[in-house]
Formats: sequence, C-alpha cells, structure tokens
Amino acid sequence: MPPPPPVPLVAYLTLSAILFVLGVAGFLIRKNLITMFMSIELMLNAVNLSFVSFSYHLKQTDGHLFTFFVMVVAAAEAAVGLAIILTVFKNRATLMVDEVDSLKL
Amino acid sequence: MNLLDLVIFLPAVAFLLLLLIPAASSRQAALALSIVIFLASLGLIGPVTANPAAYSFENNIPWIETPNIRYHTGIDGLSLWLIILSTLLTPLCVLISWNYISHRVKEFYAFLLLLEFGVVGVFAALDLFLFYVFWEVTLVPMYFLIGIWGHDRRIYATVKFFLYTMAGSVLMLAAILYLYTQGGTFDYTVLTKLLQEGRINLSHNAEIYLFLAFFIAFAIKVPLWPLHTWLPDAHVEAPTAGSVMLASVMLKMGCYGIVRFCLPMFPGAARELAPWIAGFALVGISVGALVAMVQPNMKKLVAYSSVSHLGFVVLGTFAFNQQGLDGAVYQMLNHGVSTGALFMLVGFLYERQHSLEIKAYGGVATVAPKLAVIFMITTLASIGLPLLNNFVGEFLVLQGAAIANFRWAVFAALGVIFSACYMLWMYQRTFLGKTPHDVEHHVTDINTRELVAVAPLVILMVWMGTAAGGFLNPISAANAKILEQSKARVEMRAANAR
Amino acid sequence: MDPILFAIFAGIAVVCGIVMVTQRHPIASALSLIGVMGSLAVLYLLLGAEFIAAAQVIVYAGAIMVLFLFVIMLLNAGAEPKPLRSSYLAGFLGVPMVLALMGLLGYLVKRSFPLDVTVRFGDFTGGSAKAVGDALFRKYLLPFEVTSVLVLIAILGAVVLARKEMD
Amino acid sequence: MDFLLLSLIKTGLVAFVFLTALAYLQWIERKVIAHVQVRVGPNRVGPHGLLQPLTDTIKLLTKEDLIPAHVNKFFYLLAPVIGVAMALISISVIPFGPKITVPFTSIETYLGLTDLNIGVLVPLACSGIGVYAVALAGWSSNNKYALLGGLRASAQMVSYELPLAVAIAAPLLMHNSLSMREIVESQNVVKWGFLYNWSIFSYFGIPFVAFIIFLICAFAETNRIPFDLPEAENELVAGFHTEYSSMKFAAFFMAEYANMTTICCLAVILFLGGWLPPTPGLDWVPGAVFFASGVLMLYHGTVNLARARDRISLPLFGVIFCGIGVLHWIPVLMPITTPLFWFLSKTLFLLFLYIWVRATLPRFRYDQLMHFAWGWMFPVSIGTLFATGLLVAVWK
Amino acid sequence: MHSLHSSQSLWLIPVLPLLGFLINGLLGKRLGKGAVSLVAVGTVAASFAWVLKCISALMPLEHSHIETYGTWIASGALNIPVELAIDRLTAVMLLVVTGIGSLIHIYATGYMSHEEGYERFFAYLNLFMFFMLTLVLANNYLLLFVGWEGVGLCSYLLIGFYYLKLSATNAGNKAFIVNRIGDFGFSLAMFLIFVHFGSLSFPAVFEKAKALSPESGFGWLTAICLLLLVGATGKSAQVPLYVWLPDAMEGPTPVSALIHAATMVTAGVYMVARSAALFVNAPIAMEVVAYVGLITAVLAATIGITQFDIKKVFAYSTVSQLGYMFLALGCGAFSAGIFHVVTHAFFKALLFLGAGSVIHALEGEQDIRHMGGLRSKIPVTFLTLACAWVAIAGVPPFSGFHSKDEILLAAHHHHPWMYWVGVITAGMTAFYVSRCMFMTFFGEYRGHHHPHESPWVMTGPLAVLAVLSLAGGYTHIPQFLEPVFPLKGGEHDSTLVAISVAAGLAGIALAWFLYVLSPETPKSIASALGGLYRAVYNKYYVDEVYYGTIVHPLVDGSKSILWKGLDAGIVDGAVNGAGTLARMIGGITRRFQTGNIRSYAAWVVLGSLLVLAAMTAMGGSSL
Repeated sequence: MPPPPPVPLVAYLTLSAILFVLGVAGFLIRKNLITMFMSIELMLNAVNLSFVSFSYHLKQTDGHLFTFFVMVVAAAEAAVGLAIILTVFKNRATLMVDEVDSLKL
Repeated sequence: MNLLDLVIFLPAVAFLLLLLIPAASSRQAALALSIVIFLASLGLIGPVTANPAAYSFENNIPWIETPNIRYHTGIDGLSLWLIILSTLLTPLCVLISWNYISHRVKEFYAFLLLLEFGVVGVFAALDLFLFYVFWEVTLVPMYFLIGIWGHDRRIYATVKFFLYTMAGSVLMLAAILYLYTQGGTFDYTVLTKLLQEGRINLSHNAEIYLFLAFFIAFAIKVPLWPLHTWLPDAHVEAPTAGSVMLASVMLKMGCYGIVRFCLPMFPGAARELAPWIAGFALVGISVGALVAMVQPNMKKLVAYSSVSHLGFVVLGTFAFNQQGLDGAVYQMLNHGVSTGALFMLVGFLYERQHSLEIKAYGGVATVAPKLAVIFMITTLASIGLPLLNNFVGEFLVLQGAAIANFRWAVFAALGVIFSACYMLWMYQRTFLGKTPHDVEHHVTDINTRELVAVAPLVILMVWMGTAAGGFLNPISAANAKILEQSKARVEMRAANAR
Repeated sequence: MDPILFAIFAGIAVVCGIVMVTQRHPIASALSLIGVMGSLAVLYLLLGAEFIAAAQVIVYAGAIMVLFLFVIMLLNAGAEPKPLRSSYLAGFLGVPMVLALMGLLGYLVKRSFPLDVTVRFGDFTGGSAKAVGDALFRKYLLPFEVTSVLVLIAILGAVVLARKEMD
Repeated sequence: MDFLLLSLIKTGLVAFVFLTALAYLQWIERKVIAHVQVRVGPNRVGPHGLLQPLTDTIKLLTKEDLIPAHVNKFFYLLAPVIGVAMALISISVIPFGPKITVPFTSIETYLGLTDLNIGVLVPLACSGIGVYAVALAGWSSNNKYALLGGLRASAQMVSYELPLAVAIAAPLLMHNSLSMREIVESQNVVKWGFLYNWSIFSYFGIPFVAFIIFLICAFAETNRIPFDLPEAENELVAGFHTEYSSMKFAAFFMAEYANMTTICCLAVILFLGGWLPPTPGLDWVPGAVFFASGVLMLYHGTVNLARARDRISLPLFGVIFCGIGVLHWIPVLMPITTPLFWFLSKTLFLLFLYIWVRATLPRFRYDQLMHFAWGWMFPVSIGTLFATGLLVAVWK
Repeated sequence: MHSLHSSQSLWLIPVLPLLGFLINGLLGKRLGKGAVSLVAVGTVAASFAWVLKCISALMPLEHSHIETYGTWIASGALNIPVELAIDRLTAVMLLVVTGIGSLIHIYATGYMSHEEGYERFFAYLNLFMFFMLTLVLANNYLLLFVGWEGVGLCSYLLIGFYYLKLSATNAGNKAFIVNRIGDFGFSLAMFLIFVHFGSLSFPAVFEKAKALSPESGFGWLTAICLLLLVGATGKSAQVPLYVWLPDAMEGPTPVSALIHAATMVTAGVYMVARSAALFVNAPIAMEVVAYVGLITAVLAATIGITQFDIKKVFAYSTVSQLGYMFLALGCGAFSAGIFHVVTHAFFKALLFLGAGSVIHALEGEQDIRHMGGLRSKIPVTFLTLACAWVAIAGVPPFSGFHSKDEILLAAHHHHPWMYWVGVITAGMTAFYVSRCMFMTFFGEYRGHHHPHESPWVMTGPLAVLAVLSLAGGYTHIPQFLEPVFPLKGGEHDSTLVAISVAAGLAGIALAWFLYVLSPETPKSIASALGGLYRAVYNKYYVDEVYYGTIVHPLVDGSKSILWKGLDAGIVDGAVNGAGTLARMIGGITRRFQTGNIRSYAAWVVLGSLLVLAAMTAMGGSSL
C-alpha cells in the first residue's frame, strides 16, 4: 500500500481559517452571551492552531508558547467573563445580548 | 541609588504605606513620612550648591530598552529649590488638612504623597519621556484631590483642569516623540547637545512648531493668559491643601519646563516668539491683576493674582538675560511660598466661617489678631514689599525686562500697582473695620497646628527677602549655563545662515 | 496514517464548529466546542505539539469549558428563542461579510504557502514538555510572570464579581 | 514484530485483565466492608460469592434499557459513554513494569500499553474530561436531584483537581520528567544501601505530604466517601445517576472503579516507586507470598475446615496459589512477574485503603468540602510544591 | 572714595529701632506699657546717640563714608550690596530723623497712653524709624527703595491704626496705592539707571553722570529724572499725587507729625537732592521739578485757607511747604531745599504736636470752629505753637524765614516770576496758619469740652521743638552742605527779602483782621466767592475727578469687560465652546454606539475585512 500523500501545511491553516470564520459567524449570529463567549474561544482556538502550524513549519517552539499564553489568558478571561455574565444575569435575568445594551440598569 | 532617588521614591513608598495602614493613623503617618522626606531632601542642598551649574546626584540607567528610555535624573541649581519647596509644602499640607479633611482621610493623604512623588520626579527628570511620565503622574492625584474633596462645583473644575492639562501635555508628547525620531534618544542632555552641535538639524518651521508644542503644554500649566481659565475654577473648588499644592508646586512645573526645556532646546524659536509671549505675559499681568481686583471670592482673587504673578515669571524668562531669568526662577519660588501661604490662610478662614466670599468677613483682626498679622505679612510679601521675598523676584524680572525692552517693564510695573490695590482691598474688607456678629461668633484665632503649618512659609518670606543670595546664587549659576547654551546655539545658527 | 487522522479530526473539528454555531442550545454549543478542542488536540499531536495538546485538553476542555458548562447549568440557560424578525444586518451585511472573510483568509493562506510544504508526524520534536518548559522559563520568563499576575488579577476579579453577585 | 500487532495484543490483554479486575474490585469492596462490619458479604453465588460479579454483569446487561421520557436523550446517552471512555483511556499510559523480553522470543517490549513523554498529563486530562460525564448526566436527566448532584460533582472535581495537579507537580519536579516510566526509573536508586528511593522517602518526607494530599484529592476526584456528596443517598437519592439504570448505570459504576484503579496506579508510580520493591534482594518474596497463601488455603481446606462448602474451593485455590508462587520462582518469568507483583500489590493496598476509608469515615457537609479544598488542600499543596522546588533547587 | 575712618558700625543706626520693633511687636502684649515705651523711646534715642557719635567721629566728613555688609542680590552684572554711606547730606537727614523722631516718640508715650494697641503703635513707629534710616543711609538706589517702600508701609499701617474706622483704613489704602504709583515711576527710573549706568550704586552712577554733558533735549537722562520725580511726587505729596496726604491725617497725631510732616514726606526731596548729579544734567527735568513744586505750593496753600480741620490745615500746609522745597530743587538750590526740610521739620512737627496737644486737650475735637480762646486754658501749648507760627510765617529771624528766604532767592535767580508767585504763597501760608491760630486760641471758646493742659511728656518735646523752630535758622545748613552741593553764587538781595517778609506779615495782619477783629467777614467773603470757594473748600474736586476718571472706570471696566467679558466670556467661552463642540460631535457619533455588542462586532469584522483586503491588494503578508 503506497503511503498516502502527506498533508500540506495549507490544510492546517485553512482549517484554522475555517474555524476562525465559524467563530466570527457564531459571534455575529448567536444572541446568547455564553454562546458568543464560546465563539470567541473558538476563534482563539483557531488562532492557536495557526500558531502551532507555524511553529511546526518554522521548527521553533515559540508558537507553542504563544498558544500556551493564549490558553492562560483565555482561562483568566473565562473566569472574569463568566463572573460578569453571572452578574449580568443576576441583574437582568436574561442572557440575550440584544437586551443588554446599556451600561446602566 | 543616591539621595535624589530616595527623595523621589520615598513619596511613592509612603503612598503605598499609607494605603496599607489603617485610616485612623494615616494623618500621623503622613506627617511623619512627609517630614522624613523633607529632611532627606535637605541633604540635597549641600552638593548642589557646591556645583550648581552641573547636574548633581545624576543617575542614568536604562529603563526601557526599546525605545531607548532611560531613568535619567539629576538636579542643578534650577531644580534644587523647587524640589525642596515641594517636599516642604507636603508636610505643611498634611498639617492644614488635619481637621479639614474628614472623609476618606487615608486616600487624601495617599494622594498628597503621590502628588509629591510626581512633582519631585518632574523636577528631577532629565529624560524627556521620564519627565512626561512624572508630569502625567501629578495629574492623577490632583484630579482626585479636587474631584473628591473639593467644593460644590468640583466636577466641572476637575474636568476642566484635566482636559486643559491633557490637551497641552499631548502636544508635548507629540513633540517629544518627534525629537526621538530625530535624535534616537529621549535623553534631555543628549538631545540638547545634539541640537546644539547641529547634529539634529531642525528646519526653521520645525523648531517653531516643536517649541510651541512644548511651550503650550507648559503655558497651560503656568498658566499663561489666555490659557488660564482653568485655574480660578480649580482653586476655588479645591480643598485647601489641593490649592496650596496646585499653586505652589504644580504651576511651577510649567515655568520650570519652559526654563529647562524650551530655552536650551529651541533658543531660536524662543527668541523669535519672545515678543509675542512677552505680550501675552504682560496682558496676563495686567488683566490678572485687574480681574483679581473685582473678585468677590477670596480664592478666586488669589487665583487671579497667581495669573498675574506668573506672568512675571514668563516675562522674565523671555527677557533672555541673566537678571530676567534669575528673577523668573526666584519668582517661582516666591510665588510658591507666598501664594501657598495665602491659600493656607484663606483656608483657615474658610474652616471657621465656611465661606470664601469676602463679603462674609470683616473685622477679623479684632477676633484673630495673630491670623491678621500673618495674613498681613503674606499680603505684603505678595504685593512685593522689599525685604520680603517677592520683591527680589519682581525686581529682577522687571530689571531683566527693562534691559530687554523698556516698554515691557513699564507695562509690567503697572501690574505691581494693581497688585497692591486688590490685596489691600481684600485685606481691608476682610480683616479691618468693625466685626460683624457672625464673624465674632465663628472666627477664632489661629491655633498652634495652623501656626506651625504657616510659620515656615512666613519665615521663608523674610529669609528669602533679606538673604536672597543664598537662594539666588545656585539659581543664577544654573541659569547662566542655560543662557549660554541657548546663546551659543543662536549664534551658531546665525553663522550657519551666513 | 497522518492524512487519515488529519482528515478524520479536521472533519470532526469543522462539523463540531458548524454545530456549535448553529445549535440554539448553549449546552449543545459547549459540547461541540469541546469536540472541536479535542480534535484540535489530536491535530496538535500530529504537529508535534504534545505538551500543547495535553494542555489543550486539560486547560481548555478540562477547565475552561467545565466552567462554561457549569455556568450554563447554574443559570439554567435554555435554547435561544427564534428571532421574531430576522435582522437585516445579519442578512445583508453579515453573511456576505463572513463569506468574504473566509474567502480572503483562504486566498491569503493559499498565496503564502505552496502545496508542497507538508507536515510529517515526528519531524518536529520541539513540542515536548521539556522544550516548552525551557522556552517558558528562560526566553519567556517575563511574559510568564506577567501572565501569572494577570491570572491572579482575574481570580480576584472573579471573586469580587461573584461576591457582589451574592449580596 | 509489527508494532501495531504487539500493541493490539497488549491492549487486548490489559483490557481483559482490567475489566475483570474492575468487576472483582466490586466484589472485594463488598467483601471487605462486610468483614469490617462483621458480616459475611456476598457468598451465595459461587464459593465465597466469587461468581457474584459475573451474575451482576449478566443482570445489568440483560436488564431493560429504560430511557425516561423527560430526559435530553442525546446527552443522556452521551454522558456514560464519555465517563467510561475517559476512565479507560487513562490506563493506557500506566506502565506496570520495566522493559522485558517476552520469554522464548526476542521481542522486547514494555510492560504497559504506551509511554508518552507527557504521560502524567493524560490521566489528568482524562479526569478533566470525565467531569463532563457527571455534569451532563446530571443536567440531561432533567431531574433536580440529578442536576444538583451533577453540579456538586463537577464543582467538587474541578476544585480538587487543582490540589491534585499541584501535588503531582512535586514528584515531577524531583524526577524532572513527565513520562511515568522515567519517573519510576529515576526512583530506581538504592539509598543508604537498603532502601529504594521512592519519592515519598526523599527530601525529608515533604513528598509524603504531597502524597497525602494526592490521596485525599483522589478520594474527592472519584467521588468516594467521605467526599461522595454528589450521590449522597439521604439528600439526593442517587445524585447524577438517579435516572440511570441497567447498562448505562453499569457504565458509570465501571467508570468509578476504573478511575479509582487508575488513580491508585498513578499514586504508586509517582510516589511509591512503581514496580520497585522496598529494598533490594526481595525477589523471593512474591513467590513466597503466593506459596504461603496457597499452603494456608490448603491447610484450611483440608485440615482445619471452617465451613463445609469450602471443601472443594479452598484446596483448589490453594493449589492454584501454590502454582502461582512457583511461577514467580521460575527465573525466566521472574523479570515479568516480580515487578508486576510489586506494582499490583501496592495498587491493591491503596485500593484497600479506599475501601477501608469507605467503611470507616462519615460524609462531609458540602460547604466543608469546598472549604477544605480551597482553604486547606490548595494552600498546603502550593506550600509543598514550593518546598519541593526549593529543595530540588538546592540539591541539584 | 575710600573712607579714611575705621568702621563706625553704621548698621546700628537703623537696626536699633528694628530691635525695638521686634521686641515690641513680638512681646509687646506681655511687656506692659512702661516697658513698651522704654523700649520704643530707648532704641530711637540710642540710635540718635549713635548718629551723634558717628558724625562726631567722622567730622569733618568731607567725603562720604561707606560701609558694606555683604551682598543682598547678585545676578549677572547686577550686584546689590548692603551698603550704608554717610556724608553731610545724610548726616543732616539723620540728625533730623533721629532727633525729631526721639522727641515725637517721647511725646507719643503721653499722647497715646489711653489708646488701645499701644504696643502696636510703637512697634510700627520703630519700624518706621528703621526704614527711614535705611532710606537715608542707603548707598544705592535699591536699598533706598527698600526704605522708601518700607516707610510707605509704615505710613499705611499707622494711617490705618484705628482700623475699626472705615475712613482710616480707606485712607491707609489710598496712601499706599498712590505711593505705589509713585514707586512705579521710581522703580522704572531704577531700571533705566541700571540699563544705562550698569550699576545702582550712588558713587558709581554719579561718577558716570558727572562725566555726561547736559542733555539738550528729551533723552534718557531726562526720562530717568522725570521718572524719579514721579516717585518723589508720590512720596512727597506733590501734584498730581498729593491727594493721599490730607487723608493721612486719619492717623494718630504723632504719626502726622513724624511721618507726614517731618520725615517721610521729605524723602522725595532727599531723593531728588541725592540724585542731584543726574538732575543737573537734565535741564528739562529740573524745570519740571520747579513747576511741580510751585503748582503744588500754590494749590495746597489755597486749599489750606478754607479748611476747618486743624490737622487738615496743617496737612495742606505741609503739601505747600513741600512744594517750596521742590521749587528749590528745581531751581538748582538743592542745599536750600534741604535747609527747608530741616526747618520745616522743626516747625511743622511742632505745629502737629501742638495741634495734637490741643486735640488731646479737647478729647479728640479737631474742628477749629469748635475751638477758640484756648490761649489761657492751655498756655504752654499756645506758647510753643506760637513759636512754630512765627517760624512758618517767615518772620525774621526765626527758622522758617531763613530757609524760605534762600528758596525765594534761588527762585528769583532762576525765574523772577517764580519768586513773585512764591511770595504770594508765603503770604497765603502766613494767612492760613494765623487763621488757624486765631480761631483756636483767640476769641471765645466755642466748644463744650473741658480743656486741660497736656502732661509734661508732651509739653517737653514741644518746648524743645519750639526752641529749634526759633533758632533753627542759624544752623547754616547750606554752608554745611557745601561739599555735597556747591553754593550758588546768588547775591543776597535785601529788597527781595523785605518783600517776602512783608508778604508774611501782611498775611498775619489780614488773618488778625478777619478772624479776630471781625469774625463775620470770612463767611460773607466765602459766600461772595460762591462757586470758587466751594471748589477750593472741596479741594478742587481732585479726589472726585480721580475717582471718576481713573478708579471707577478701572474697577467697572475690570469687572464688566475684563472679567465678565474677556475672561469669563471670550476666553472661557472659547474653552467651553470647544467642550460643547466635542459634545456635539460626540452626540452624532454616539449613534453608532448602540450598546448592542453584535453590531460592534459587525463593525470590527468589517474593519478587519477592509484591512485584510488592503493587505491582499498590496500584495503583503507573504510569510
């Protein structure tokens, strides 16, 4: 059995682009704050994939580090962001972003 | 780490300490800390006066690698007294706020010390970026000092103060960055050298614009007429200590900046624009004094008098001679001492009667003789009576102006007449005459704490008025260098032009 | 092996991504996102990023998404209601915009790399925990410390916000 | 031999042994608790109830697969799958022994399915994903007890995962690797002439603190008593798996025991020297233990018979055990059997500890539980990590 | 000009009173009246003694004796040492200031004995002595200016001594501010001096000035001199800045005697005389000085005739006499001017102190219409006042005759018409002083107090001053001052002397006729003159004109135009306008900020799309 042709780097990057655009689309389409938040995470993941691919391509570890930092920051962001979402929900009893359009109650 | 760094960073440390300790003891702690800082700063005097034209306590280490920002500090005769004045006034401000500030006490003193940190840094910074950082640092505590502990219209006043100053400092930042693109460094000493040796070759217009960018930032802070309208509002709304720090120290930052940066770096533009600037200064002197004459509010009156007095500083600076510049710098200190004292005294009155309107007073001398005497001395200092501090400065400024252009001296001297009018009228209406019942009921004589707070300034008024040499000689030496630098540059450009 | 694994997990990732975006229920979205993350972890392994792959699973899937799930459950968030009227913005601007973005990104990626730049499993060994750790604690020490401070702040922020929420 | 084939064989072997062991773990648990409580325990099916696990399995497999009407079907079904999958995946990175040559062949292989250089992270990752099983089960059941149980479980697992991970970091620091095999190899040093350098024996016993933390967190991580709040019967019926029955319930059940086992293996590898014996020169011990127990059974089955029905089983087992003991003494097999013996015995001891604790300790209150995690475990684990790091830095 | 003599510690002369000021000012309240008076009088007397000692030690004092005590201000070429100098001019002034000062201090201990703020009064008075002595001793313009401003300050403080009275504090402010206007001129003159001479030191400046030839037109030297004159008119109450002096009578009477008659107001004369070297080379300025003096003399004399307040009469008299001195200076007779300073100090101090004694006797009554017939009731006061009367009226051989005579001769020498105007003024002077004397001491007593003679501490100084007033003409001041001001070779014309004496006697006679013989006549004359009389009585409405043309426009203009209009309206309006503009722009752009996150996101996506498109189009981003 001949080995199948190797995967081009472009494939990884295209996958990354697709996921990113999906994230963007999710952010635009969804109305639920949490889902929108998750869309952001999806975008971050897509970017991470790019980082790792480039890291592979350039044979440098640095891309991994960036990914790592993105993860840590995403964790921090999730902690604060979700706390904010909790507070928002507490105050307005809704998660629909269209109803949360003013800073004052 | 030398003594200067200690003096710069002790306030910052004190600021953090104050945030940590309980509010109940923050007054005592702030007082103790600020006195320690003051005592430490006294150690600066010896080495600097020994060699006032060069920078003492110089410290030059990289702060940020790219862009090349350095922690470059150092003081010469020009900045020495301004730093001492700042460190002296801080404990005094702590004292005068002892009972005046009753809510958020801890934060108040913390901000006061943060302000001291910024101010001392401004006077010590020799790196333009560092200077800018400190310059902005001062803005924050003052914003809160006025915004939190001010009077009724404090929000309007703070916003106005903040926006005005920001507008100027942004211009300055742009100019600093432009200089960086030209010289590859933010270091003031290096930049000056490069400019002098013509290694940074600014076109005529570029120099004018750069000068204006710096100058407008400083002129707003001075404040030079017609950029002064934030000052009366800020003063009227600020708490006493805020007013004192604002008038005595923060305004000096502008004047200092002009002398330190505008003159040596852009001497050509400075000379070219000097007639205009002197014109504004003269208008400021007269208009400030005349407007002060008709103010019904004491603090506003003193604020406008500041506009007038600081006009002298600018005028002296742009006379481009030794006397004018010496007088200008000396006048900065004088204004710090005497106007600071005036604000303190007005604050004392306010604490008693809870009004800043002159109308609300009268005959205070009868019920508060000591206060009246001190107020009188301060008034006299403010109107430039010989043997008190302001006279020396005013005399030198006017002399310098007369050498530069006799007409300037004529108009400026008119301001001296008006200053007597408004100060004496205020004194008369406040302290003299029969004592109304409510004044008699509310106003008591100055107490020991207040006396301790204001006495150093009164002593300084007499000291600086009589033994001017000790203060003036270091300034004079530093100024001589600045003048020489700027003169050399102008001559070189002229030679190049030929 | 590589192309097959890639095809499988890329497929999973895309499908999960689409599901995540299209599902109305947040739990479904969250689960799909976990699917994306899991398959990405495998792709990371293929790219020689072992440590990142593990971290992806532990941190993203194991911690962050749990938090999401937890919040969704706590708030008992239901499915999004169907929009009463469809947004013009979404219709006339959103869809073309997203498509254009996709097209542009794809084009740029294509233009930047020729197809013969390929990925072979095992060609790159710089993704081990040791290599990453070395870089993290030598070259990227300062960012690491800064990030740790950031995380500390985030924790404090979350605690403060949550406390406010309690009273 | 082909790598793939070898892997398949090993996987099959491990899966069989592991799943069986899981089933019998349940039996052991019931038996031990029974004896602790001075009961007899299961003893109807087979001798000493040895066939009880088999019957239980058959019963669960054949039971009607009931899906309540009000559940969210997809997630309801997905949850146990995730749970059991994650529980089983972890075992793949656990090494049971050193590199061996398969007897009578020239095939060299490791005892253990695979070795990753991030091996330690895999069980962590799996337990992280395992949370979803609990959470989803609780949520998709659409039952308030289930939801509460799921929430409790996920919060608890997330909370205890933190000190657990930090506690793991201590031995990782000491051994400077994430690969389990390397960790065990690095413990393969004889100290003071008589002691293998197990992690818990080094650095003034500070790793022992980490070990204790690890154990406690492991209890919480697997929702075992005294941390079994998510399934506290008197509060929440059966917690997140209230609505589950038949095979789906069995899956959760299996996941729990698989997790227990894995985590015990992990503890053994990280802290207790893996397959290493306590001191050198104990190679005769495994055989002796088995042989002695075989002899003891024979004695009880023949000479000193306690119960009539043991007449057949005890001698039978006695013979088998003696046989196993003899196997351990066969030199060709010794490189395989001895490490396996030490590894399994240590693991079994820890599992026994689990059961012992379950039989002894009462349950926490939920707020105490969380406070214990964040207020005690977390700081102590961080402190331990610091201390270890400091010591490592000073020593190396 | 190196001194041949060793240091005389000249600094003690001003510092002794300063010591008194410090002791009384800081500790006065605790000391008690006795100690306060002891300190106050003692320090001034000690200063007087020290002056005598110095002068006797330095005689014949042909050259100026200079002592330097370090540098006060140094800035580039500008170097202001603390330098005191004494020459014959200074010596005369010192003797007058400390001598009369001592007498008045003694007098004041009696006069002020029942007043509130006793220690404050003496502290101020001592401070005044300090500044006055500094002024006289200064060896450069700036130090002179220190004294100049200082005496102005003390004058302000002492005029406003009764600070509960609005009129007193107003008068104080007026004095200070009007003086400030004068100082404005003086300081500008100083600046010009430095610009052109490069120094402010008297010897250096005069040395260079002497080398100059007289200016033919209006040059910078003339400008300097005129500016100095502006200063002098302020301090010495000359036209047009004399308006503060009559109001200054709100102060206690010893103050009027010391400051506003004998010493401070003559500072202008001293300063002009001191700057003689400059003035002689600026003929136009000299001319102006003479005119100013003459106009002041006449104007003040006419006003003096109509006043009824005894102190106001003497105040206008002072203004008028100061005018005489300026006339002398303007005519180049500097020594005559100084001579008149001395004699005027004697008799005017005496007049004021006598008036004070009268007021003291009448418990504060100052209106001469409510006096009369006091001759017998307070005889010592009357007798001593009479000495001053004959002295000021120019009756030979008393002091006023001698000095006035010198001045008139010089005026005749300069411009004969000036002499005639001077003579008329002399007549008027004799008239109004006599009027005052007659209304006070002759006729019937018209008041309702019970006059009583003053204590000896008050009458004693009166007696000493009386002797001086009578004999002061024989001090030969002009001859004494010859090393400083060379005597002018004007021949002594006895006709001119006779005319002036006759004028004086005529004035006395007219007053005797009008106020003793037919007391009803003045009223009819006044009503006959009508508007002119009212104008003179109201001081030619000068105050009103000043207020109307300068003060009110300035204040109102400041308020309505500069403050409300320029400052609050235009400048601040521009600032607030900028704010409003920003707000408006914000109001428009705010519409993009719907608060809906998804719309923001759409904008972000659109933006990044554009950036990407641009990148693509520019062919960048290849890795």
